[in-house]
Amino acid sequence: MSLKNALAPFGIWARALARPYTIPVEDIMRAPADRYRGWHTNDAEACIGCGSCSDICQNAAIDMVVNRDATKGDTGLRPMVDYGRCCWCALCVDVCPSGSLGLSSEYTWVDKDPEVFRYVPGVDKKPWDDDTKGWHGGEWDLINHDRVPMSMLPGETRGQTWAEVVLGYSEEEAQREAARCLECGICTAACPAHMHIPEYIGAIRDGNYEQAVNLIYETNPMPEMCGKVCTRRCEDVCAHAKQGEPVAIRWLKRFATERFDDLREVIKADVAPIGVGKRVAVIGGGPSGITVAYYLAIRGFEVNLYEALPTLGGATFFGIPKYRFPMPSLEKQVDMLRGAGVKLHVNSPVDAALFEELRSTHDAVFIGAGLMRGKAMRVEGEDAPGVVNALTFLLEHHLRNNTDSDKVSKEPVVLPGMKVAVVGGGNTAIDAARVSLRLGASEVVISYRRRKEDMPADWEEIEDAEHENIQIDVQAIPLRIEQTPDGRLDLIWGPAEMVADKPGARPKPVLVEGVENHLVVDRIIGAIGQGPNLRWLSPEAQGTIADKWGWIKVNEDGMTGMPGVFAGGDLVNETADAISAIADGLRVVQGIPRWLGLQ
Amino acid sequence: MNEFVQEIQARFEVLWSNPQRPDLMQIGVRQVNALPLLTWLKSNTGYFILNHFSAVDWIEDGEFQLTYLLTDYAARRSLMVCVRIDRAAPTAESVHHLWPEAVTYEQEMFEMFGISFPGSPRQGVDLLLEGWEDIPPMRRDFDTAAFAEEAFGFRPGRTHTNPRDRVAIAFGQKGFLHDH
Amino acid sequence: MGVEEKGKVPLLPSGVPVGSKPHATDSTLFAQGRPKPLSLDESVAFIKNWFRAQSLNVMAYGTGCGSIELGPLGTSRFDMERFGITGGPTPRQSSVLIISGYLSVKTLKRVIRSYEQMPNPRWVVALGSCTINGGMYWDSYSTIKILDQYLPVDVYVNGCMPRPEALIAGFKDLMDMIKRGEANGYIEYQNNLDWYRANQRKVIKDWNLPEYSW
Amino acid sequence: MELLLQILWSSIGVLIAVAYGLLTGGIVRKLFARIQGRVGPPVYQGFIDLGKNFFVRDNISHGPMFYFGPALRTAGGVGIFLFIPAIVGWAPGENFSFAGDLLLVMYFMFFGSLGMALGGSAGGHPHTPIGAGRGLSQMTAFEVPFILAVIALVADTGSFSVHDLTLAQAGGFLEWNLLTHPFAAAAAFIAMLGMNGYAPFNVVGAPNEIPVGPMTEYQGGFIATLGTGRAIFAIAKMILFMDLFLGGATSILEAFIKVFVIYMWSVAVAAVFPRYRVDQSMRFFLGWPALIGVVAVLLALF
Repeated sequence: MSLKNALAPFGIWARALARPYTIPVEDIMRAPADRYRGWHTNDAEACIGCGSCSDICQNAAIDMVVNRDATKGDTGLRPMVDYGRCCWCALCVDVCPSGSLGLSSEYTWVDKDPEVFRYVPGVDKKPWDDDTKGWHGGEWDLINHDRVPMSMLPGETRGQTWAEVVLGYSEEEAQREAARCLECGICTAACPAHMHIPEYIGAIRDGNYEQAVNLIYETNPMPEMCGKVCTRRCEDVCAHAKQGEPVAIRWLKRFATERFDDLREVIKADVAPIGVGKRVAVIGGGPSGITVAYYLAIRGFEVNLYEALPTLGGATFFGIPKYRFPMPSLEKQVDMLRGAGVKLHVNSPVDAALFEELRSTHDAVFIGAGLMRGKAMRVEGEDAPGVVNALTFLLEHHLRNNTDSDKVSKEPVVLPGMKVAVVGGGNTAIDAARVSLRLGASEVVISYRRRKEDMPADWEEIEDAEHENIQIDVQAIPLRIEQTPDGRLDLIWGPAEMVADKPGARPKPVLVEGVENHLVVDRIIGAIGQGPNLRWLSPEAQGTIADKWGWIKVNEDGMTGMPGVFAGGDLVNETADAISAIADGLRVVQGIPRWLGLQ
Repeated sequence: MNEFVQEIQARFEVLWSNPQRPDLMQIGVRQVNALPLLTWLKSNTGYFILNHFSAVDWIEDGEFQLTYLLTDYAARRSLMVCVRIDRAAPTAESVHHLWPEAVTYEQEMFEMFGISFPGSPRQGVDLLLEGWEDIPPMRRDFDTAAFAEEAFGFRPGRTHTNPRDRVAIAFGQKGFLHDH
Repeated sequence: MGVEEKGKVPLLPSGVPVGSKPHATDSTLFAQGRPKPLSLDESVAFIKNWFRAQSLNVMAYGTGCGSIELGPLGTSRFDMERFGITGGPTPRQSSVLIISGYLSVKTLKRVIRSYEQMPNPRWVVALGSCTINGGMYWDSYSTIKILDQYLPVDVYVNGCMPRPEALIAGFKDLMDMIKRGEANGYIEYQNNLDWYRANQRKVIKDWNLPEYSW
Repeated sequence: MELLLQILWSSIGVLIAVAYGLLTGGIVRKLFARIQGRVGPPVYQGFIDLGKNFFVRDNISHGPMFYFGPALRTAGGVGIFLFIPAIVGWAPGENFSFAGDLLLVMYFMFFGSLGMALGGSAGGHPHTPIGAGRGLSQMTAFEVPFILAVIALVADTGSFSVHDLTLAQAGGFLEWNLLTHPFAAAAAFIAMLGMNGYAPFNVVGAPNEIPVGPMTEYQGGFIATLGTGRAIFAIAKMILFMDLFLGGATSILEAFIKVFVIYMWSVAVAAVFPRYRVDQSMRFFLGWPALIGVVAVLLALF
């Protein structure tokens, strides 16, 4: 040991005069790193209460607690975090489909009471609620926002064929898509029939298709129809829809039902035969009528179903083009009715006398006659030859092509080479346009009063129409129709500008005066809505069950003002879609036994 | 590694072999052959280090698997010797005379799986679980969460509502194919 | 489950229930317009508590992962010694026991023994989620879930694990509580010893601790 | 009457020594902290710790012997202080110095450690005998150079009285034994490092390996008593060194300064060197320091 070695360490005494490294007391609560994961924050208004955070938590730290009323698109639950469990892994943030959950950068919480470390972020006010630092996700997500793409016929070729446009999922695709489901059940609130959506998607994911269709049949006797053409409000509220694409609930239902050629072997009903000896007459073979007939038949009721057209299906038969909903699919569902023992009377329009007879011979009568009257466009020259209503057009077309009915005109309304204009923006307008195209129309134009984003038709339908080279003229208000000297029709329209008259309401189209545009076509199809038509009933009966416009009012059991007469479907609800009609039917399925005192 | 397995096969019956990595081979042997094989490996080959010794519960087969991980540090290769033993009466021969460090593994396995190694010095002496009365906790038929709740309890005052149930109740979800 | 409610309300030596503040924060005092002077007992208690709070000896016993956060407290950056907090090398000379996270049943046995060897007044600081409701180890067969069933906890510092800064905040709170005479877990422990013992014996199956180890 | 007055003065001296010891301890902690880049505790932290230990409610005893440790330790410190002159030539500071006091003081130095060994062992803690054994071993080792240094001084001066030894250096700082007996001073000051129990000779109370050695079972009031004893012991030792080598003090201020400076020697070393094991420290004290002591004795004798 040299002297230098012994003395050198004393040099460290110089440190005694240097500034200490210690953080001063006043700065001790340092701000952490920007992405430090501290206490939870939640935007309680954006949160939808899907419970994904609770499901993924490995420590079972998150409870869903009742915070507000459940609405469509919000379960009314909000996550409550137990900090006696949390380990700040932020899986809950990364999996949050609404992106509302986050972690602030606050990290200090000291208390003598162990019960306080539990709160509902965003609801129980905390000092760190507005902290923008911390971890708020967004850089990556644990959930898959993109749905498995659906394969379709290419747009340029399908205009020449009646083949189904949508090709359907393969098994692998369906399971992959089903695996995206978060199983929160928010969709069931938006579905009018409140179907068991997460359950059957789970069954599809597990490859248990038989269970899946059984779950579907719990509340829907026309799942293949719904799987193809449902308005699918469920997908609008899907938790995935907040930040990405919703789960393809419709395509999954279609996939499950298409797995089986004959569902009669698969569906296992297990209900008490409470209706043995009771007779129910169903007027109208649309979705609501089929629903009532099927579920009452499996309960032992003797059901007579009267349909004016040669085939069942109602609006789903004559309103929906077969490239969307082919006849075999419809036949499959009708077979289920036959299997359940429903007596089908097709080509049997009901008139006032038969109605009275049905009332006297049956314990209950259900009216699901639908909206059979197309609304007029109310423009000058509407009664010119070549101007047809979309409903008439589609009905005539479907009867001609899919039945042996003789109630058809000599030649189709739209002939090859014609130029067709469709007035309207709903699904019916799109259907009429696409059918016209397939009938050989050289050019099809859709003319709509508002903007494209205001169109009530499905955005998928609009896209499909555009892919098929259908022209869409928007903000076009029809003024009058004139006949040109060469026998064609001139649709004169004026441009509209959108005026928002009150906040929140959708803007109204207002005609720009003085400008007139001409659209010269061979056929004009008006598709601006449908209305009820109860003229087949006696005036007294009409007055008892319906208001002066023909809409039927029913009570919570689906019963009209006339005892024993129930109603449902488009005549009753204004949404005018198949799933609402099915929901009406389900209401009556409960209402009739209750009215008959069978429960 | 395959030649080495052939060499073992020449002496002992190798039930199966499974190369996991270029430097890691897994072989399965019968229980009667286990101790002779390990003794031979320890004394006659480079695999004289017992790196790890553990058990796997194959509850479906009614067996435990004992896994001896031996390493040849000179050759930088490892050999996993797997032995299946009966789950109903789990007993295996102790290797503490070959590797003193095996005592702790054997003590732990007795405690966590209930596998007994007769002759192992600290057999039955508590290592981690003092006064354990239930079935050994690493067995797969032991329900940890249920045990934790029963034995320790969780802080009361928490309620959870399943979102699906809440929606179903709020909107009156029903089924019409079955009577519920 | 099945732990019965604590029986009587623990009392301070002066007969005041635990949790009630013994000095001038009572609103009735201010109703008279000025704070009431402290009585002799209260003054002595205040002085005692001030000394106790300004000199804390932390028992050197890391029970879980959180003890890794205790280390930095002694380093130059955080320097807990400037607050009068030092390490207590033996339970006899320690006044603060830090339960740093999960506590296995085996460790609990040692912790109880150590805690009971600490002279009164003594305080328990619980770190992390595990001490509150099991935390990450909520479904573990070998760790306790609710610490206050077995030991009286004076201060919880939440986090998994809490940063050293949070721990300092916890110490500050503990010191304030001691000065106010509110950190009375040790009195609660003595007054409810039977309750604590029953809980401890429930999880420690091979109970071989002395009945009286302080 | 004069005796009673002396007792009064000495009692006040003891109190001042305790206070000064605690303050010095606080300063030392602060210095150590600053060297480590920390702020460190306030300098009055020693008083707070003492008060806090007195206010611990429970004092667990392990029988009558258990009281001996703190009692003997404190008695040793007080004893040293009382029997050497703190301030030479000023009656209140002369204490009870008498002709053979150096021998008594040397005995008192052993006294504390012995008491700790006895009392601590009564606690029954297994760490106690380990710590006590280490402490006594190290003590026997550092006593060798220290005693050799003292023998050298005594041989040169011809008196066992600290008072006389101090007076012999009275003619200014050039007369100090530090300069006149450099070998003895060197041996003694190296021995002091072990005596003070700072690094590198702090394995006795090593808090990391064997919690605080002999004091493992002591708590509360015992620790407070021990702390008092340690404070006065440290000061008393420094006064002894001051008297032996730095010519004593003639005023309180001088005493304070000299004591502090001597204390700093130990601190200066402690702050920068790591710890010796007990066998290493024994080997160290019985090596060069002992040899220097022998040289000092030889120089004094011939």
